[in-house]
Amino acid sequence: MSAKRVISYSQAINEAMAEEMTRDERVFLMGQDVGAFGGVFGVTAGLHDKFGPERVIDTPISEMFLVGGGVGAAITGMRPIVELQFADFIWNAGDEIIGKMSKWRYMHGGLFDVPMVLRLPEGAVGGAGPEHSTCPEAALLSATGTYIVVPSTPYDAKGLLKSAIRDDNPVAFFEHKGLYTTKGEVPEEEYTIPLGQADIKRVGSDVTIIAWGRLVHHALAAAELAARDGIDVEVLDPRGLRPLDVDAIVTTVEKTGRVIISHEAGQTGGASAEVAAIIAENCITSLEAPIRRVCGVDTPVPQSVHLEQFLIPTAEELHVAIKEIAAY
Amino acid sequence: MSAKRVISYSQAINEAMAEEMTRDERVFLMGQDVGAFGGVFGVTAGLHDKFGPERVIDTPISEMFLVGGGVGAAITGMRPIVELQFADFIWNAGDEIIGKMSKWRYMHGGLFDVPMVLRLPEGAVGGAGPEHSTCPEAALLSATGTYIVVPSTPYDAKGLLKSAIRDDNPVAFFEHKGLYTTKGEVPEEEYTIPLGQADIKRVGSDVTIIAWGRLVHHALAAAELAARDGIDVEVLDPRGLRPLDVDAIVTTVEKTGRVIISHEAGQTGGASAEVAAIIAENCITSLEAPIRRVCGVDTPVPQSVHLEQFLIPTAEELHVAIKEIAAY
Amino acid sequence: MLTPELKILIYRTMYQVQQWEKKLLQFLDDGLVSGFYHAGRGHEALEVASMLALRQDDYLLYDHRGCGHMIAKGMDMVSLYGDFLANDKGSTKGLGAGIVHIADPDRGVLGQSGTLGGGHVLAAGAGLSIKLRGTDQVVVNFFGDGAANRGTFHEGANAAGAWKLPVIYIVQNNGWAISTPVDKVTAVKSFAERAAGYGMRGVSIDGMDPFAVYEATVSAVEQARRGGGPTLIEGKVVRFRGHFEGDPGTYRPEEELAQGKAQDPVITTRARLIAEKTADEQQLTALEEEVNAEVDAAAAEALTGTMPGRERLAEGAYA
Amino acid sequence: MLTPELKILIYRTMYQVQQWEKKLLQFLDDGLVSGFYHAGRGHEALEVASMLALRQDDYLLYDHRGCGHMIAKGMDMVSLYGDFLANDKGSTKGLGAGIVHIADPDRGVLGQSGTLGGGHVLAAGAGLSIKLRGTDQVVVNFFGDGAANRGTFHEGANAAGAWKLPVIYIVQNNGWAISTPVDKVTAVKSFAERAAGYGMRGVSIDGMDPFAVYEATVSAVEQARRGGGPTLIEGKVVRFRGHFEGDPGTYRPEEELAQGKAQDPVITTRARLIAEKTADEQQLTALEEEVNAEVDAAAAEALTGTMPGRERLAEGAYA
Ligand SMILES: Cc1ncc(C[n+]2csc(CCOP(=O)(O)OP(=O)(O)O)c2C)c(N)n1
Ligand SMILES: Cc1ncc(C[n+]2csc(CCOP(=O)(O)OP(=O)(O)O)c2C)c(N)n1
Ligand SMILES: [Mg+2]
Ligand SMILES: [Mg+2]
Repeated sequence: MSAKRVISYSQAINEAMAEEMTRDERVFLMGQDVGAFGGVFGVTAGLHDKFGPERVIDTPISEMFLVGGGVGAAITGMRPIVELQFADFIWNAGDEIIGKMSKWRYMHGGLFDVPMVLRLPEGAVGGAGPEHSTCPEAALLSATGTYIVVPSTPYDAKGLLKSAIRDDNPVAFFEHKGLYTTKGEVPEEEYTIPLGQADIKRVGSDVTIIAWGRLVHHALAAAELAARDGIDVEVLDPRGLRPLDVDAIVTTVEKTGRVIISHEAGQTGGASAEVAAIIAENCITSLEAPIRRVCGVDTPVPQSVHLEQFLIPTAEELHVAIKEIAAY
Repeated sequence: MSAKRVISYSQAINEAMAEEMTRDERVFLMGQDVGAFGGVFGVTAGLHDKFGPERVIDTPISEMFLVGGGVGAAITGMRPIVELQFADFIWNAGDEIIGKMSKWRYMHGGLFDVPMVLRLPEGAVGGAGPEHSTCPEAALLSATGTYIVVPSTPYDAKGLLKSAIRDDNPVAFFEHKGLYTTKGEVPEEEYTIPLGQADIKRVGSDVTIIAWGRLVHHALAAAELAARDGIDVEVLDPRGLRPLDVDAIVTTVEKTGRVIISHEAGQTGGASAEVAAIIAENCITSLEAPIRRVCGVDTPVPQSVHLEQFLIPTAEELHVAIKEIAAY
Repeated sequence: MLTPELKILIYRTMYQVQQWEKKLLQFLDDGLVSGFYHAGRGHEALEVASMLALRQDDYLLYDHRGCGHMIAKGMDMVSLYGDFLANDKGSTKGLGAGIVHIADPDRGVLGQSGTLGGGHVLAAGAGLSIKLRGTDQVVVNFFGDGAANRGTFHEGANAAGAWKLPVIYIVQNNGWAISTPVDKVTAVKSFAERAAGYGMRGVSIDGMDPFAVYEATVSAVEQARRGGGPTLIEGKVVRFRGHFEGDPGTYRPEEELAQGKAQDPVITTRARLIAEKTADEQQLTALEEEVNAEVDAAAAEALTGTMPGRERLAEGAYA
Repeated sequence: MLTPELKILIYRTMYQVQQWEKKLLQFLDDGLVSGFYHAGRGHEALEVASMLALRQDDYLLYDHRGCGHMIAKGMDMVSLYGDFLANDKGSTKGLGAGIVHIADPDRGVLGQSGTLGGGHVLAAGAGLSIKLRGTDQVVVNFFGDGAANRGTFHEGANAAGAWKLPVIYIVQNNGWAISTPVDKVTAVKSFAERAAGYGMRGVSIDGMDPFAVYEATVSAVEQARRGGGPTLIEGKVVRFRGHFEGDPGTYRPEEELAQGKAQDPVITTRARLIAEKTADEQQLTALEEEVNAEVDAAAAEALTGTMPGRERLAEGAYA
């Protein structure tokens, strides 16, 4: 990482696609308004100009075709990147994701690979309402066959997306809409980040917060608040849920003995439960306090921006939890 | 419960529907082949004769219409029971379930109720393959708005289904296909069972197994095996996941201090994780051993009956886990 | 029948819708409304005149584009503003803002599926409910040319056609789905051509002509009420503004847009009423002033609402 | 062109398919195959003759009904039996049994979506892939009258039509979806009527006549190869047996079934070859004996396979 170049999360994703499309002509992109318009969040800007309408394809509003068509293309020699305009729309292509994309390989005896990436802009931002604001990673976690990646920084987003595109398995790539303008260092030189490797975003010794996506940033802010109280917080970002870096989770829990798991999705049935279960199975004796989940409120995301803000765990809420758990 | 009448799980479900359709003329049933044919598993036999084709409706193979149409009917004064032929097909109507059925009330300010029941035959039985054999409860648990009921006995199935039909919220009612012929006592007299109340299927003091659906029976068999070793196993059946009887879970864990959670669905991201997380948050200090999950293998369900059997936790596997955890 | 009174009411309501939206855009500019709004400007004739062919107990499912149908269906303008302002004057009592899920059970306004095309199947279900309950209501489902390509349409339309349900599908074909022109992603020139595949009557009309819209809807409603089954009405309309407020719409050929705007349904209908001598200038001006005052009053009242507290977040998920 | 040799090959393959299935049903009776099988008896003409109009590198997506298309596409009978026997002779090496997910990448057999109609969108995607790769392959997607009502059809057909993808949709209209007659749940008499709504050519043919099937497929293939876009072929066929083995089919009027069986495509085609003097009795009998021997040999070999161990369960989920 020589050159200190700073770009946005959105640009990092764009670069990853551009580089991989240049490298491998089987890679193509399709989605609603991803073409000349550059995507509703601007993430695909310039790709249509660069690669033309055959490789950057504006599609109908047909999510089942988007995903199922991606599978059809993937098993016949292409490597599609499919953008759903909002991550919530996985439900509009549920069987295509769970029944086709995730299972085609296994159920046909391993005779086909399904090398495709589903790009899924997630999260509650700006009042997009109950059907355009969720972080539905846990639904995919409950069914096997698809990798799940959730980057929290521009650096991670680029390196992980490149790996996802090169991987021969289907990958659900969750991009947080609230992070698109977040800036961070991304080297000029090419690099990739292996899927399934957690990253310690902050080293600490007293309490661990395991968080992903946008909540990594809230966790880091909370850690700074806690530092003033003399509590040293470690922030572990699994950067994805499948493959899940169980070793990194166990290691940090063994180190701090106190753990908070935090995500934006509603707490009940969220993926934090899986992390909690893994800890309770593998390193419960290292715990010096109950596991704590600080997650989204269990309610649909309201349309109102005013109410929406109350849904997402804040740094302050995390700070309170840190203090409680440190004092346990 | 005076008369000692023994009927099957399937018949119990059938009776619940017949009684509720008699009681309330707004209740109707639709699904593929639920009419004169009586359903592919025979569960709706006789209802078409009794209530006619207007109230027991054979539908097209259109799962989005089945669920979304149910929502349309429910918000305009009817109380539909919708049968999906296989629980796996929730993915074919993902947005209708998660985005419409579960959220319509909330997102329209509570102005509508969505009183409908989705009957979902689940489980791996007889080689129905990857897309006709899963227990996908966890996917619904990850999104709010719909109750989740999973009966394990004829008695529970009847009483819970009657409550589900009367409830003004949408209810996903998972019926295990492997239990349809299971017999059990069901009184002649009318009764209902409140949603969200766990049931202790076996009282014990050494180890708790929390299990639901078909796995309750494997847990009970395992408990008998363990009894020979002098280990006294309690079997707690939550009978559903939302509302979840957290008190009952905490009570049994505080009593035994050793807990196994067991379901047929694949372990990773399964609903056992949520139960584990609740324990780790609420009564971790009562634990005398790590939490243990004994669940389905994380793989699609193979078509072969020969391989399918290896997927589902057996009483023997549970027995081993009981011994290990008791000895911890 | 298109009586002079009705024609004037149609114009009045279209004008009202336009003014209502104008004020809303001002709220947006003033930062009082957050989130997304998809202006209905250009769609007034189709949204309004179709609704005036309905009864109060008929049902409406709408999409993200405009609020003309809800206003024409009789909803209170205050509650609509309240929803955008996200305060307790709104129909959902502070839950809304942006692409709001406005609803009014008493006026048959059943709400919106934020995932486009979700209404296709709900409409068929509402139609089934009408049939089972034995009333002669109808249900109207609005959607765009983009949403027409969702699979839910196939499933809803097939059930409605097979069972002769009282459903009216109205596709607002404005030629664009955000930046995507209809002919790039759709295999057929007119969506009305798809109706036959569902045993449905299909008509394609000029959605900028409110009287044509009214007649087409009346005929669809009559057919539906007497058990004759569903109709698909394609109204060709023009989206005057960006997809949502904030979209510069640079992808649209200027000429196309200019041509479209020249057909402004509010202006042309006004001129027509005068030309046909259904009303005179003075009468219309008076009516417009009346409407302006109503809109202002509604806006003012809506602004007196209170934003809900945090507790609102958890209300209403369950019955 | 339907040369005499080709006609004989079509008959030979239909006969092979029928004999192959007969033996499979015996395996089922003998308890060697568990799970569900949905017999293709009655569908032979449609499944076989269409496939013989394809090249080896063309693609096939099939559904649960029968295995005629896979055999005609050139798959080894041993591997098909092996899949049903769930042993290592099968194409999926012991994963199958019942409604198996047979596949053969080298012969373009892409597999099956167990959720009906899942293939509609995969086919469009394979068509897109062909277009992007610039080959002149085609993809054929088989489905039933029941699966035709899934929303995936709308989305796949629209994309295929809009982009002129080389897709051939073949609906095997046997009039029943399990116990449900097509006219009770479908708004249209012939599915071919739906094609126009997707800018697609639609033809309805007698699916019991293999030569008509062949001609219709050839014409669809030619159109697809030269970039002319998709075709929908409806073949009217008869399901001779229950929905799956074990279904007594009591819901079907006996007369209807008897009428259907009278059109047995294997028998009528044989008679036609003789009547047309394309082949004589002796020649056909010899050919049939040859096929019988092949089928017996394949069955015998498949039975020598080994059931996989528990470890097979976890293999193949990830690359
Ligand atoms: C299922 C689904 N896919 C995509 C979107 C995102 N989206 C919102 S509006 C829109 C375009 C709609 O076009 P059209 O249906 O023609 O309506 P118009 O905006 O032109 O009135 C899109 C793609 C969505 N809300 N739901
Ligand atoms: C999405 C989905 N819904 C329902 C089913 C259950 N199912 C399997 S076969 C069948 C009937 C199929 O009828 P059709 O498509 O006409 O084919 P046929 O059996 O007549 O060949 C049904 C309902 C399924 N597999 N997938
Ligand atoms: Mg449009
Ligand atoms: Mg059929």
